[in-house]
Amino acid sequence: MPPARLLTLLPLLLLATGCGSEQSSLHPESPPAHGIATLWWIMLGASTFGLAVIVGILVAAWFRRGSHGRDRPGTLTVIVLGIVTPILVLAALFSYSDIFLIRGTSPPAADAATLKGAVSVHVVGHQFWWEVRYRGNAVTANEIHIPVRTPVVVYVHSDDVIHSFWVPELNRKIDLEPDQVNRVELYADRAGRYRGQCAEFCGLQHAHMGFYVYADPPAVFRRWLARQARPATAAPTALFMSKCSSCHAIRGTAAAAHVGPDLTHVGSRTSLAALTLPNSLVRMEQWLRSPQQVKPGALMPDLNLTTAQVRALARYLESLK
Amino acid sequence: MTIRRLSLLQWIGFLVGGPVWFAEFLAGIGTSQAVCNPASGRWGIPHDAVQIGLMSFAAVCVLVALAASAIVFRETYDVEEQDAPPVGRVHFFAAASIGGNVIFFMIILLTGIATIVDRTCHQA
Amino acid sequence: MTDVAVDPRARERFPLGWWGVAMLVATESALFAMMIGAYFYLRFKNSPWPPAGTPEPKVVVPLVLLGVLILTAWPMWKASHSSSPRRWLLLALLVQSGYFAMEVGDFQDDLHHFTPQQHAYGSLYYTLLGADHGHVALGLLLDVWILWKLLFGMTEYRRRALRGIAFYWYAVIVLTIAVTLTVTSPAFAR
Amino acid sequence: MTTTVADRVERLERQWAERPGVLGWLTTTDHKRVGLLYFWATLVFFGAGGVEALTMRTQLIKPNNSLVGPETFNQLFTVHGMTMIFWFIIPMTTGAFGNYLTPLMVGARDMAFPRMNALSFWIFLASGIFLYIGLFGGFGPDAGWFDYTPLGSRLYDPARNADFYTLSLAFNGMASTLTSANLIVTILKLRAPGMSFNRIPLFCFAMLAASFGLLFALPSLSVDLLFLYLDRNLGFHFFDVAHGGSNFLWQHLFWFFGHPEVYILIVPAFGIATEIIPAFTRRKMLAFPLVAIAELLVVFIGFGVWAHHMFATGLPTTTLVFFAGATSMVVIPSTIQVFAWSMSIFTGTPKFKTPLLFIIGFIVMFVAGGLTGIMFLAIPFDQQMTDTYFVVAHFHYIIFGAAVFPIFGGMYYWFPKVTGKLYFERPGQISFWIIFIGTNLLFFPMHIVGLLGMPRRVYTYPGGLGWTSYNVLESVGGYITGLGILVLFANLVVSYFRGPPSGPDPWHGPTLEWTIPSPPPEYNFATIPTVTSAYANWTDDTPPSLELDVGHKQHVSSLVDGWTAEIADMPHSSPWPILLALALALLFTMLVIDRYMFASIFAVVIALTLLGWHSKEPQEHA
Repeated sequence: MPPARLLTLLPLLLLATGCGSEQSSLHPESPPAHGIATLWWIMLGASTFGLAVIVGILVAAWFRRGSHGRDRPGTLTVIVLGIVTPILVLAALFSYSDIFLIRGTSPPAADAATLKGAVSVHVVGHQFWWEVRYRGNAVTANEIHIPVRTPVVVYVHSDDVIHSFWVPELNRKIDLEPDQVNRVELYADRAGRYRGQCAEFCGLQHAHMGFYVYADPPAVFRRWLARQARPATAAPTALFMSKCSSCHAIRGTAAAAHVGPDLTHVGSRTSLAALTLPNSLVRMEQWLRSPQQVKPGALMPDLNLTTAQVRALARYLESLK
Repeated sequence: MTIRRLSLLQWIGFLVGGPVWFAEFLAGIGTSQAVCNPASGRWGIPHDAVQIGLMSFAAVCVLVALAASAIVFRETYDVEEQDAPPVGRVHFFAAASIGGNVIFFMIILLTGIATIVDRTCHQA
Repeated sequence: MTDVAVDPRARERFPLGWWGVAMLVATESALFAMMIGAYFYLRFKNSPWPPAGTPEPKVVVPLVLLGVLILTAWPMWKASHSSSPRRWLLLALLVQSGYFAMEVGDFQDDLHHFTPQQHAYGSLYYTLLGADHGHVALGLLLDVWILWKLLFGMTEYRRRALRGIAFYWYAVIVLTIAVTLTVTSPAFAR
Repeated sequence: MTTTVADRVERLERQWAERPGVLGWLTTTDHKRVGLLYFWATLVFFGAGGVEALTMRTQLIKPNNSLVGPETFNQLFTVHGMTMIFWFIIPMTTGAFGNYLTPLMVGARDMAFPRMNALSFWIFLASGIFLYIGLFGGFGPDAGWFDYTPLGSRLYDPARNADFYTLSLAFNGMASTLTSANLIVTILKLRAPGMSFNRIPLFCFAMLAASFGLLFALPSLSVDLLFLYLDRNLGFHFFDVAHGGSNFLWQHLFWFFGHPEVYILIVPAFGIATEIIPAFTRRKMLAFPLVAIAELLVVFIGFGVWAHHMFATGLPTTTLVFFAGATSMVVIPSTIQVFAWSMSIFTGTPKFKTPLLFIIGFIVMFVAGGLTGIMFLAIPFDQQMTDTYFVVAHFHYIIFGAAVFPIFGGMYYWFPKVTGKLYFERPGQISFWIIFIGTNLLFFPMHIVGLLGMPRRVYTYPGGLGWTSYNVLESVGGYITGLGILVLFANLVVSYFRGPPSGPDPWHGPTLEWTIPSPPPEYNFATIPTVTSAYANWTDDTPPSLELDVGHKQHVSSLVDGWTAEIADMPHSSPWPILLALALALLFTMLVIDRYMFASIFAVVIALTLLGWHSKEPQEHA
């Protein structure tokens, strides 16, 4: 096993140790995500205090419920606590978050000059999976590899309905619109695997439209990218051509359709059907046997394959590393 | 001051602030959308200049309304909330309008400054 | 029967029916404001506007017709304030129906050149004009109805209805001004 | 001529008597009867929405659950949202509470347009039946209550689901528009003599605010629905990017309605709170003018925040800050009221009866939900948390905590007025505590799963992301809440049959409705009172009042200061409203199965119905 292969296993080892295995906005792993999390903790503190004040007033009212004393004055309290204080607090919050913090979370300017040399990824949303395209001709699905500690601009766009691209531990979410191409910056402090998921309701299988972002050491990333750019290692079987090629592409062969995910290196991926199943020979067979049972409403139809066909196809696809 | 004049001032204080804010609000959004959309972007509308104009005009109007309601409030300071109209009603609207105009002024200020300071048409 | 003196300090004396029409007018104005907003929002995104292959909107005829419609505000006002409203109402009705006939003719003529199914421009153009013509048609029906009622003499109820209908027509005129200026705007600013 | 009180009342009884039996209910125009019809109908829809909610909670109780498939689940959460907003809260607050109480509080004998009032109820009922026929026919709306295009367009929603969405909402919108127009004119023009603007009860200010909100927000939704209907069924291109349309257009138009809508949902609740608090603390509301303006401002500024639902769509910052700024300041009217309420309780002499308990629960829930709402003015935080369960938690704290708690409190508070019976206090307090604990257990963990990254509107979720235990808690909380609501209604039902008589004024309430017998007679007020305060029942002076005892007379006041402007004749019960609603229902049915020929026929039928409606003039009724 070449060392490169070992290095690609690094993320999985990290996964084993538990970090980066979640989708939590409270485990920020990038400057923008840190900024947002910090803001959250500040706002939580202030809110707790505010709630405590109100509850305090009400509890006090309960304790002094016996004492009579109609129409005691209180208007001044209403004006000070109800108008002056909140105006000051809210103006401060607005200025901090929407004038300063937002500069870190919004993407770099669109003009190419600022992007010269920067790594960029194009993500196209489909019901219910993610198409991932790199410069050159590397195309994959449902997993994005980025070099660690390097700003990466992700261009997102939708081919069908509105989706939303969201990796909480790395940055805020951004919608995939049919109307326009949006941008978001990905930056990972630490190498590892980060889970993302579609956040805008997009139809029957909105629940199973996840993806992984792998932050690899730059060298590993470059090797991965180079291998993904290569054409397929094995020519498609006749079975594949008859059953699958009307929707799926295998680069370097006659199968060139782009309805479903590009399968050129499907064997090298860690999940099937946008994180519905982990990728393995058994799972691949299960998926091919009855996609509509595994992921009801997915656009991949049941192909009614015989057990032999399933086994053959699965073995072929898994061989595409 | 005569009750007639007080009443007039009170209506100015009550009716000017809101519509002016909302007009400025829609005009501001319209401007930024016109500047940032592909077709209308070519019309060459100067974003920040327009926004500054809108903000300052609206701010002045709301301050006038605020002053009007403040004056009426002071003139009718000893009137009770539930007193008979017209003076009771005048006092009521004046007190209410002060609160409203302060809020409108703050919105105009915050949004105006932010939209001018931000990088024009930069995707959020 | 207890007769109640109307309080002299009550300066505002619009009947309830008038207020009902006012509510209708308010909500309908919001409706048209939204459509006009949608028109300019899509215009911001599309150029050329109207799209290539779609003829420029007519200008002269609609504006002249608009002027005619505005003039009908006068007979409507007279009808709602005179003791013998029928003559004025009939005059207004004739002019308004003329306007309506011309506009409908125009509408169908446009449909020969481009359809709402070709481009969002067409969708908006026809929806805006259709909605406006619909309101004119409703006004005509109201005219006919009150005219028919008035054949059986004048009552307090009918006098109020007349005021309401007149008010509705003023609103329709204002909405028509807004709509006409919107759909003819491409001719003024490209 | 002089008449004794006795035979004047006797004459009023005769003149205002409704038809007996079912026919009386079908043709009624009495605002109290219409209000009760609204009340019962909305409760049915509340039950339906609740069942949908509990089904979803049961599906989500464990990872990869398969109780219901995605198809059902999507219809469930869509119809749950539509039902609770359009067929429960809006009709319950404006339709039931507004209809029943507003005329009583301003000293009127009916709504300004009684027949229109009945019409709005029958339209509302028909639209609800229409929606649920769709759901049970397997065509329930399934693209979320804001039905984003292109997911809702013909290409991605080829069946009739989205058509049931557009048509049922447009149909329902008519009812809300009619009710709000009616409420506005009633409050502006039908006030008792002497009730100048500074003497209008705060509940009516809230109704005024909600009604104006509906009047100007609903058209935006109607336009949106019209556009979508034309796109889907006649091949128009409003939302078709390929032909110059835009999906942002749908979102802008929807949220221009959708956000004011949220404030429209809670403002009537504010109004209920401002009635219950004085009654149970024996003190007038603090800062009366500020609270009144705050109720109006919440809705007005609410028209300037709509795109804070679109912060993650990639619009330019220079546009978004306008909405963020308005979102920050729309909080102020709410903080004013929160402190006015709590300080009024603090500085008064509170009696912690069930209605006040619900109001206190409401204040706590509203502050909690409001504080998480404030967080969304921070655009980056919004972009992180929008479309997650954090948002679900936020708006359920607002909609259940802030809008529904006062509705429950109001049910207890006005129960004696409507039925003439007292409810049982102890079970009432128990029902409050069960519901309060249940809702917090149901909604609080949603904040946490949201922060842990769980998106909303997923029909299932994988284990191992730390979401499972919280979802279990939420489901349990859901069942507890359901139980509490059952206790509440059981209490009210038993009280209705077994409760001790309440007399006209058990709480010594502040407003006019407590000056008349319970339940109120058809004509509400034997003599029209002259008011000198917003707390008319607390002012012991007995000013001269107005005797209108011949025909259906109604005092009409001048707009601002409430002087007598005229005495109007009110129409009596009429069969036309229900017939017109029926014709409309048939029209919409034809539209949903696109039979345009029949649709136009029913349009003619509607015109004829309207002719019949106006064939008789009010004077002739008397």
